[in-house]
Amino acid sequence: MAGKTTRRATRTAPAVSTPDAEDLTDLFRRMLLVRRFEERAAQAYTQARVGGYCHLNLGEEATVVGLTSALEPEDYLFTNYREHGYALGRGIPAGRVMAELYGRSTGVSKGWGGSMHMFDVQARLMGGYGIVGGQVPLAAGAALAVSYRGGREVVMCQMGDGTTNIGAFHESLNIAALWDLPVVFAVVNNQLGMGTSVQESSAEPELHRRAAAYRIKGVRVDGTDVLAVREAAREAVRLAREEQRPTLLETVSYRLRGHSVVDPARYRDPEEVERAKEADPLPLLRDRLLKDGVLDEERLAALEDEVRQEITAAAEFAESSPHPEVSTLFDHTYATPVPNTEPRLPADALFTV
Amino acid sequence: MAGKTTRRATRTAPAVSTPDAEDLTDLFRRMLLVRRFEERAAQAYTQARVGGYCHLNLGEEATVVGLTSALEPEDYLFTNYREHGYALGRGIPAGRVMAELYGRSTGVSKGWGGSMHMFDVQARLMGGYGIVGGQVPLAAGAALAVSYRGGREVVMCQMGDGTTNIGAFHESLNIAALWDLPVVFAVVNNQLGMGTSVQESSAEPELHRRAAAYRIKGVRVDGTDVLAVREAAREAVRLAREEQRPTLLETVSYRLRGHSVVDPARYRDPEEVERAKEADPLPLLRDRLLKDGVLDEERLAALEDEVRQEITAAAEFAESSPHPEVSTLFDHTYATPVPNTEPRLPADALFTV
Amino acid sequence: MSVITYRQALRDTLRAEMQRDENVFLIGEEIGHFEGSYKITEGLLKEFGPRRVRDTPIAEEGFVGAAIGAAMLGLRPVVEIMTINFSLLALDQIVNHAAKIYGMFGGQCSVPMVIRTPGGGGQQLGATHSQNIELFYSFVPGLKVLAPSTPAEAASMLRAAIRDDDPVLFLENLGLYNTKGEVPDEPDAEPEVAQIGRAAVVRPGTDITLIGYSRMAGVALQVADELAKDGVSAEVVDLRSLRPLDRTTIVESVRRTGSAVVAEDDWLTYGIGAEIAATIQEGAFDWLDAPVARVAMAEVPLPYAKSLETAALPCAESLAAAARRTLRATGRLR
Amino acid sequence: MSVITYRQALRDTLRAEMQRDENVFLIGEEIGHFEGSYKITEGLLKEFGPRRVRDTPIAEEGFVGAAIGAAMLGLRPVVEIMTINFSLLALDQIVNHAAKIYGMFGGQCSVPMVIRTPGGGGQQLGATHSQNIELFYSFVPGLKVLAPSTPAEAASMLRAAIRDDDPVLFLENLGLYNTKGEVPDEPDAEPEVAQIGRAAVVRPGTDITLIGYSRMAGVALQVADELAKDGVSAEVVDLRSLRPLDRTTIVESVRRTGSAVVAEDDWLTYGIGAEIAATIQEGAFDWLDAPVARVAMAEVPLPYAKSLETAALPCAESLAAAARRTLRATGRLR
Ligand SMILES: Cc1ncc(C[n+]2csc(CCOP(=O)(O)OP(=O)(O)O)c2C)c(N)n1
Ligand SMILES: Cc1ncc(C[n+]2csc(CCOP(=O)(O)OP(=O)(O)O)c2C)c(N)n1
Ligand SMILES: [Mg+2]
Ligand SMILES: [Mg+2]
Repeated sequence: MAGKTTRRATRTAPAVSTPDAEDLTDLFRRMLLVRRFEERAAQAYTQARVGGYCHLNLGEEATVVGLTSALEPEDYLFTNYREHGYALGRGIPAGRVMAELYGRSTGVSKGWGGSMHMFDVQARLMGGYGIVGGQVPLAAGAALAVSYRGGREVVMCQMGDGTTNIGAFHESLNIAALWDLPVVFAVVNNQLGMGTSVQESSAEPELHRRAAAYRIKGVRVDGTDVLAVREAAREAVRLAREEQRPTLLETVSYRLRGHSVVDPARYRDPEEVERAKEADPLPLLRDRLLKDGVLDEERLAALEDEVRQEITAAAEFAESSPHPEVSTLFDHTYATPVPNTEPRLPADALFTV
Repeated sequence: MAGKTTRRATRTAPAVSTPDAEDLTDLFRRMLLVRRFEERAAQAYTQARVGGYCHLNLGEEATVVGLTSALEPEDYLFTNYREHGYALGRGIPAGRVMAELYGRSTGVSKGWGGSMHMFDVQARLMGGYGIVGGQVPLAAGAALAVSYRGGREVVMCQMGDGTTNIGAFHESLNIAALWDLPVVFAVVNNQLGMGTSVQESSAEPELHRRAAAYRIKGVRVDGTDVLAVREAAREAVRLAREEQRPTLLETVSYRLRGHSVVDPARYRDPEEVERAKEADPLPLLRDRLLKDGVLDEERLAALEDEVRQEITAAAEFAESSPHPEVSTLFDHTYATPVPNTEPRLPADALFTV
Repeated sequence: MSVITYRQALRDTLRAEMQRDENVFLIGEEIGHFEGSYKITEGLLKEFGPRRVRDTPIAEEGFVGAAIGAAMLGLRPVVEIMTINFSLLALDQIVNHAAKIYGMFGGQCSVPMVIRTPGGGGQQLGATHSQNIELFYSFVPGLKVLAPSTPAEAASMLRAAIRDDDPVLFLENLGLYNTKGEVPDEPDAEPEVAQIGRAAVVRPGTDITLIGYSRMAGVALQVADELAKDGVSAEVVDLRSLRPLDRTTIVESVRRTGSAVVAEDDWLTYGIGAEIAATIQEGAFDWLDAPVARVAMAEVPLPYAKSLETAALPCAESLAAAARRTLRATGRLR
Repeated sequence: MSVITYRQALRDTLRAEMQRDENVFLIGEEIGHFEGSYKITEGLLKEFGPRRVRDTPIAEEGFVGAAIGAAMLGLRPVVEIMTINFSLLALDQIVNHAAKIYGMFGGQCSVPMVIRTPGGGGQQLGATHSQNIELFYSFVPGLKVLAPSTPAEAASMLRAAIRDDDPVLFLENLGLYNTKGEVPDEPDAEPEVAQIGRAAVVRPGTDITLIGYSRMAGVALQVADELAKDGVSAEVVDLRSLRPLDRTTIVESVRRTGSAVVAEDDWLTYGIGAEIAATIQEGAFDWLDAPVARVAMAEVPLPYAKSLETAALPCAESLAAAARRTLRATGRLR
């Protein structure tokens, strides 16, 4: 894959076409898949099939689908721990995503990662990361590798609004802008960290304006409108691919539930919860498609049915998949085997006499 | 010192007066003191009286004097490791500053800190810090303490241009702006990190513009003009003291020598070195004061003489001061004594049988 | 005496210290409106207001550094870092600043602050959220590191930490928050002095010394009970203070019992137990009837899957197995 | 064989590896125009250009993280962190990301990178610039940690590190850069395999084992020479690889000699030597004639003043004193 050119040829962008019915239906279906997946994940968590922390994309479906649909298969995606939808958006079968939540060896990360750490080398999903901001320098570095090789791939780095206050954000955006790296920084502004609002945590709450500190383009878009998100993301991807310029793309939406499955979100004021419900991207798009005649009730019911079946099958696949064998515990500590890394379980003696 | 009010009464700023001859002479004398001190420090380093890393303020005298003269005695100052001039600017006797370089127990930090770590509790010089950016969160925190107590003090935080690219800068400015803290962030843009230029390290090389990311005021001023620096700093101090708003104040000047005493700075292009010489704040101010009749050659010679004597005395004081006793090695590990912190030298056994 | 949880003991102590001293304030992520990721600070924002209970942006380096700066001016911040894993982002501020300021400036300025943070694995939180890295703090002169294992210790040691003039890393444990125990209703008049730099023999015994701290001190007690059924009298030492380390108490115990097993939640190689074993072999060399053994986490990035996680973590069974092996080596068990 | 400095050995190896493999590139602060704070990379920007020798902003977390990201896509970055002290700012990226990515994602993606960084005190650099914190890396599964003590080791181990598919922390030492030694002109055909995870007996002996790494391995050799004058035959073990740790070589040596002293540049309590002592007491229990002793830095934030700094640092005299004390305890010296 190594190459010597540091600049790549420019290719003109495909003209942005007005979305046709098939396209719209597909977007809706994909959002629905995320919605039903997350609902099922929450249920599985309650039934103790899923452990650890579990963060859902509920309310962010338009953003998830809009962002991922702007990427080409060869592009790379880094995300935070709230990434089930992104895994689905990259085309990974729901069963493998669910199996990861169940901690099974058929999961995307073979059960080693769980909800927060999904990775798929084929889908170029380069990992969900649980340390806030941890993925941001990594994404810049992946873009550096693309640039080093003169490749045409783009790296997208998803993160939350709260993440824009951590040092790694600043360091990485500066580096990406300075080195002309093909990366899109997508800030999913769901208006909350865990319980802390953007206003309480960011001195410049219009997060896209922080682009000014790096002389890059900053854009804000309605994160509940899948078409708007896709269009803005496509332009950012184009800028990265063709002009090697990073963009700070902010999508604004609402979190429909607590920070994670176990958070009852008692700290939220009822008005805000009301606003969030009104901005739920799924009914918004559904009503629009019904009104515009893109969908009718029948087709909608069929879609619901399809998606439900897909999710049910995913959960069954997860449930029936094997737990990783204890004998594999030491399989993934090092990629290059060297002496003296002998496996040792807690009860084992240091020396076998 | 604790107090319960979180806001303080506003006091009107003293009217900015046009500087009179005495004022101008005093500023010049203080700049000269920094210049001669640094020259002597370099000499002492060459003679191996000073160890470690040693960074000088040569070329930055107008900035150093302009910034420190905008502070009241009760204000706090945090700096980086290039802080000899700031120690002098806070009114600490040159002898104690020099003694610190010599590592003597009469030094500002009792010989424990050296060139990079000058601290004086009376002068409210809150430390020079050797980790790039390390002082920035500390300064925000000191301002938080002032705000917590409803005090009227201001905290000034000096740093270099290269420091604006590190995470701590971002986190701290956001926090200071968000919490309305009385702090002035003074970026001494000498256009170089060690050998890396601002253009090569900051995607937005007009560093004051980074204020936009925090909705605070950003100002750029000529760092070779002591009056301009003082005025801009006074306004920033006023804003902090009276309106509890931080400012990002950028001063632009040149570094006359290498990054530290031992750096021959071979990487610098000769044109730039020429420009730096032309922007040397000392001859600039001297010529101006001579031209304006504030000084004449005689008074100038007298000033030179005075300052030279002060520096000579400082070096003699340092030279004749005692080295810290080895018996004091364990005196400053903990402020509150607790059991089992017994002192142990490298050759000592863990247990004395 | 009241029987309360470890969580409650922490919360009660925070509240009492805030009432006692106006300079004490809380700072950290989500400790106010959200009432703490693990609800330690529940109710405190309502009681003390946002000046005393300060929510921060996600900026560990920034807010820990700010707490240090505030402490330099004489306030007494109690910082919460949500879990010890995230403390890596603040490590420079803790190691290069909090721990150095007193010494580096010749003793002119102390840094009276506490950093509370939980460690602990076993909740399927995955590799980056299940680490036990108290070692990183315990190693650093200038810091004090406390690791209480019971509600009573949590209360008395947190009080001591807040009143101490040095930076204290106060290690809590996710697995302990819901555990219960007796806590005195009124703290002793001057208990602080005894709380830092001292280990405790929490169960006397004659045949072997089991040594633990935080969660593993409780596990050691459990194993001691179990061994008693086999007629073995195990002594249990709770380290309590990882820095300073009370070598005397450890070594005196082993001089009495002739053998020791260290139980720790962190990784074995270079872990906390290494120093304990090194100390014992030096201080009780002539008394040891068998080498000091260690029980610790398997040396892997901890996997999410329950099957793997369970296998990797130390527990009562693994400690009991190691203790039995040592007892057989000393001849106190067949 | 040529006699070259440790610095030159590093530079030659970097150059050779960059010539060999287009994927190898250098990244760090001031490594290009400034030619490196300690001039390891002198001339390399001129030779390879800015694509292969990349100067970075002052942003340890950012550029180390970027190197990790680049390595995930198959490049082989060699990062320079100017001194190990500054690595604290990148610790989250190294510990939570570089070390975890391979395991946490089920072995799908390796992180083939090297982080070169010098430790070392003794240059009056003060408390924050004189630390030896290799412990922080040596403790972490998923990382490999190498600490060469001679130019030959520097060359062969750096080569191995670059060719290895895991993240390697490569510890250099300010005090070693100017030291000279023989280095083979042509590296062996396949030397890498031998370079990671193996300690070496660098001087055979029968009366005592002196154990060191990096600078202290050289000091141990010096002390062994000195002890020879008293008729003592000291064996010297150079640890070379701190993770994985070669317990077998260490323990076998002590089984031969019956005693050991560990020499380390870091702090004693919880330092690298603790694990070595713990390992020896477990693996050579029945062979030990005296407890394992340790010689390390005094546990203080290292002061600037020469008088204090000198007193605080371990050196040949302190190691010799400890060795003599141990030899007297074993009866091999009066
Ligand atoms: C460095 C770090 N600090 C704190 C946390 C705990 N934490 C997990 S998620 C979260 C909030 C993140 O908010 P945001 O970036 O807006 O993302 P969202 O969860 O809203 O998608 C926090 C504080 C963490 N995981 N990492
Ligand atoms: C975190 C950290 N990284 C690197 C260094 C090494 N270093 C010391 S000074 C310096 C350049 C700083 O440049 P700038 O902020 O512009 O300050 P100046 O020296 O020009 O005053 C560097 C990289 C350090 N001390 N700390
Ligand atoms: Mg959010
Ligand atoms: Mg500069």
